[in-house]
Amino acid sequence: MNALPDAPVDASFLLRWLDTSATVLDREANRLTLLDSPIGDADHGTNMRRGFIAARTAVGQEPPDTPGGVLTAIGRHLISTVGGASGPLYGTLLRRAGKQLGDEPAVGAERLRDALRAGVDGVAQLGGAAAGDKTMLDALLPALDAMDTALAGGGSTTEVLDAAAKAAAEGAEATTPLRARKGRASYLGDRSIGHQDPGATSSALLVAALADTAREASA
Amino acid sequence: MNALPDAPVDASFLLRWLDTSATVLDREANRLTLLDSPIGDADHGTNMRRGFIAARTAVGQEPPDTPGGVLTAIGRHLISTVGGASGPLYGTLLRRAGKQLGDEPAVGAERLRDALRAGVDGVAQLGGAAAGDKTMLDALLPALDAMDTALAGGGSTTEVLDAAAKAAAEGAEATTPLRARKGRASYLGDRSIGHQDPGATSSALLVAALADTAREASA
Amino acid sequence: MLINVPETVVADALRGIAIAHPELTVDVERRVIIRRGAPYEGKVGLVSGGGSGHEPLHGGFVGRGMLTAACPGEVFTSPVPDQMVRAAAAVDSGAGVLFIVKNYTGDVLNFDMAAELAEDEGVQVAKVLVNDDVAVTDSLYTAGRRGTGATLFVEKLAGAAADEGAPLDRVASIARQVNEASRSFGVALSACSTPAKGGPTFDLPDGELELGIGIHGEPGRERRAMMTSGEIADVAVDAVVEDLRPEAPVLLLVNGMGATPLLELYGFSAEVHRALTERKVSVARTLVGNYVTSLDMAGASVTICQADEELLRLWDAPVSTPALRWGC
Amino acid sequence: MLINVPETVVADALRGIAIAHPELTVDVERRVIIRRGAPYEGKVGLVSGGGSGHEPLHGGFVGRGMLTAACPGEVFTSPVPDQMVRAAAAVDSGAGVLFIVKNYTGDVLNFDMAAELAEDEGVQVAKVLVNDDVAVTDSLYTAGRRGTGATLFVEKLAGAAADEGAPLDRVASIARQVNEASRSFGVALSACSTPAKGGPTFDLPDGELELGIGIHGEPGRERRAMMTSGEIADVAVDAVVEDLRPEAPVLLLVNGMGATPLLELYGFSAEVHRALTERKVSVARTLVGNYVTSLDMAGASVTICQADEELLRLWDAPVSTPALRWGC
Ligand SMILES: Nc1ncnc2c1ncn2[C@@H]1O[C@H](COP(=O)(O)OP(=O)(O)O)[C@@H](O)[C@H]1O
Ligand SMILES: Nc1ncnc2c1ncn2[C@@H]1O[C@H](COP(=O)(O)OP(=O)(O)O)[C@@H](O)[C@H]1O
Ligand SMILES: [Mg+2]
Ligand SMILES: [Mg+2]
Ligand SMILES: [Mg+2]
Ligand SMILES: [Mg+2]
Repeated sequence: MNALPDAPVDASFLLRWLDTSATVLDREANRLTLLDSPIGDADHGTNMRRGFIAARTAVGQEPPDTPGGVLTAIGRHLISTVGGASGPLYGTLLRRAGKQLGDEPAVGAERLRDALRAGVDGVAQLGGAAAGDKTMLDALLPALDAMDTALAGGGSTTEVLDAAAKAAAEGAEATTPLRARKGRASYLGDRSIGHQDPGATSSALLVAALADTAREASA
Repeated sequence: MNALPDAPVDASFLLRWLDTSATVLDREANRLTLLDSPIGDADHGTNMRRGFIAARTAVGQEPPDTPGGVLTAIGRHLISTVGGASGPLYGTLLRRAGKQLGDEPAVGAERLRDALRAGVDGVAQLGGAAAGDKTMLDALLPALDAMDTALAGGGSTTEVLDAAAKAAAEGAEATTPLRARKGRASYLGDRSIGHQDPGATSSALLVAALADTAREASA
Repeated sequence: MLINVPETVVADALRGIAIAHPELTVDVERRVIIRRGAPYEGKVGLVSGGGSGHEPLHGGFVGRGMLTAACPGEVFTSPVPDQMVRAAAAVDSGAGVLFIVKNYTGDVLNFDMAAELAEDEGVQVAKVLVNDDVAVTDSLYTAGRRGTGATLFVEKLAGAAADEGAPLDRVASIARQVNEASRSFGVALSACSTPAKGGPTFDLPDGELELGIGIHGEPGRERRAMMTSGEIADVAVDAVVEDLRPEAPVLLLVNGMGATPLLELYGFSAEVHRALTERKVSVARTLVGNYVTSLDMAGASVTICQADEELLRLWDAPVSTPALRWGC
Repeated sequence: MLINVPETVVADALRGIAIAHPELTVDVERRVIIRRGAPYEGKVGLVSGGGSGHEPLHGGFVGRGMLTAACPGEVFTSPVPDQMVRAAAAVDSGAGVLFIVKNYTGDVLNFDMAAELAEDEGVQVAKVLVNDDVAVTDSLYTAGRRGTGATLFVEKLAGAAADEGAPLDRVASIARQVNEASRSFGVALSACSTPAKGGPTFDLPDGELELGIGIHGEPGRERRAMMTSGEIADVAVDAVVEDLRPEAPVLLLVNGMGATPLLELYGFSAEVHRALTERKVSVARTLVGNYVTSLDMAGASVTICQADEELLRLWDAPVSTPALRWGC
């Protein structure tokens, strides 16, 4: 456990997260599209890049002043620009999370976890997928569980999000041996086995961006 | 100069030539099509095979009893079955040659040469090509010249046709460095240089089949 | 690829469609293609859409007797709800709007969101899900059967009903009937190349083919050594006939995936016809062409739709769109 | 390839065309596609043909307001005279027959022979040679310019004149006027594969293209590194405009070679339109699609035809064929 002060999750924090996410997705777009190629339709990277770059521009122009407002705005823009399965799913995740935060000006790791949990529940509800179906949930659910554990252990925001990032990355990797049961990859049946899920991979990148934002804030 | 007796060129001779030609073209069809690929439209082999196999069947059913009749009939069937540039050209060659022979029951090498000369003139007239234009004429014209020389030297039919076959083969090979000025290959301009002309190659095969027929007849 | 940059492929195409088809209103910015003159008084509006790369589906089917509007997404990416909301508002005459949605997670989610938003704006919306692809078997463990070739049948037949002035519930029930009476099966002889990826979406060596493909460049359920046109027709016809077991004459669509020459497609359609006849299925109408494509994929799909008298009448009804036109 | 064996490709396709198009009479044995009901009393018959592999050209253009008959040869091989003689006899009402011949040695020779034979049988025959391809430059040292995209313009406009009852010399002179007013330029992004060869007719590495191609899978005059759609449009438009120097609005055909997705082709057509406008050429009508193809070749061609009032009227006149239909 390090001794750095805990960075508050406020509007500025999430705007920096958006900026980092857009940059990371821009850089990783080709890899995500390549992952979406053998078991999908080769567009996940371009979808995510398009959406996050558009959201960064739009949200940056009139930035909301609460963390809930920022997440809701990003979610709305993702829905309007991503398309595909991931657009409504990520859009719903962030909108639900944002709504859950209400208009509080700043929150700690616990409230953030609760909001993300609500968002991820929204994804499960909308898409009908469960853990092990080889979707983004297989990165997101482990991330939430890791946050629970880290919070129970009294970790700082940075530590909690680091744990989440690690679990999300592991969860994404662990999709490789799975047989897809939702989304396009499911059409392939057993042939979906042996490929990492692109949506789980982008989820891991987004959670990692959260951890990076926290680390930089507390540095 | 060998001492074999001179085989007369009669209907049976030319029917055997047709049979040999159809067999050779069937075997060499792929090579001719491959030659027609870089500088043409990849069909010369299938065109020639289709035409000569059809002609063999059709002419074989009601074989004419004069060499002129056989050539005219083959020519007519080629026109009706080959298509492309080579159909009318080869068809005209054989029809003109056949007409030139009239209804003589059998001829020698000199009359055969005259008939072929008339046929090749027909090709030049119909297609408007000249020596050096990278067409079948570049095999046919040297073959005629070689017949002239061999006849002047008093050669037998076999010897005359062997000389023709040799000259046609050399003529076909000599088309490689030429720039095409007629037919499809001409569209390529300088890019036609470096490829052997498919029509000259099939002409060389047909002349070689004449020589083979003569050699077998006199064996 | 004959493109400028991947990012502008859809917008560039929309500019081209606008020039070539003055009978359509093309909103390049908002990505909606609308039949000129819409809304049509008293008539139900038909809105469809989906990822781009399947042309002429859907934009090429906008016009009299078929769609009133189409919403093209990015290549192989469902459109966003804003497009369908805009299209619904533009074509609703008060008689309501039918959303024709191919069954893909992305399309379903985005059209669902759009329907909610459009209804909030006072448009009555009905939805039909097209899921005709028999290659997707265990639908319990998948996202369910995909919408492929039958989309053309649904758009044509529901469009004819709407053109006749049928009310929304009737147009929707015809659309559902057509979907339920339709089955498809597709085969790829090559993968397709998306602008984003810049190369083939999967590796398919020469001399092999994929059976049971969708229309998004995804590989099929099974890879086999190359078969003849007749053998492929037998496999495809078996798949659709065993699943549908038609008891009436069928509408037949022999559809090219994009790069299959018409010469080959017509030859294949003769084999499909033979295979159907051998299985005692009679064919009432035959349509052959590249209609529901997958960019430059080589291959074909077979769709049949069991047709009663009314569906046959609706099939023969006038249609006037860029890609399908007869009777007027 | 989606075929049975190379030898039956054309016959298989003709069987498929017969099934899909009951409005055509297809003689599979003799390889002639005839508009049902021909000969049409008092009307000039239009007969075209050429190698197969360019579908829908020519069979897809048989019908009201366009061709009366088409003669498909083997793949990329001119038809034989017997086919055109048969077609001429079938469509001649006594008003005579126009042969529309693309300028290739094989087509010219076979149609010439057919014309002689048909005339022997009492049919009055006129011929028009289509040679619109500006990529063939020094025509003194070649077989002359090739017939490509302008064939569609000639068949449509002469067909409309024949449909109106114009006499043979008039139909022929319109056909010649259209050819003289037309120019084309084509580009390949991939070679095509013929059934006979079983593979690509030439090697074109990814990232390179061929400029100035014909429609028989032959390579072009020049190979270049890949260019954008806009750059290709500039090259093609320069080539046709500099050669024609049109002084009136043009008909524009943006034609796909077979495997170019419509999505890309529409985007390319927007660039062609831009390039023409920049060069002060105004476009009266635009047609975009895969019409004069080269099997599964990826690429496109641009054809313009300078149109006076009469040609515009003939262009807009009703046409009803499998591949081109409007106004009826
Ligand atoms: N029903 C679902 N629930 C949760 N996630 C899903 C579902 N369907 C798909 N996904 C996720 O979406 C990703 C694909 O997104 P993307 O490629 O952008 O959309 P599309 O599949 O429409 O092309 C998958 O890798 C998967 O993680
Ligand atoms: N004008 C011509 N005169 C003589 N021979 C010609 C002429 N044009 C083409 N040829 C010959 O025809 C051959 C091509 O025949 P083929 O491939 O069967 O016909 P096509 O060119 O119509 O496909 C060429 O290789 C050439 O030898
Ligand atoms: Mg995808
Ligand atoms: Mg050839
Ligand atoms: Mg997608
Ligand atoms: Mg040829």
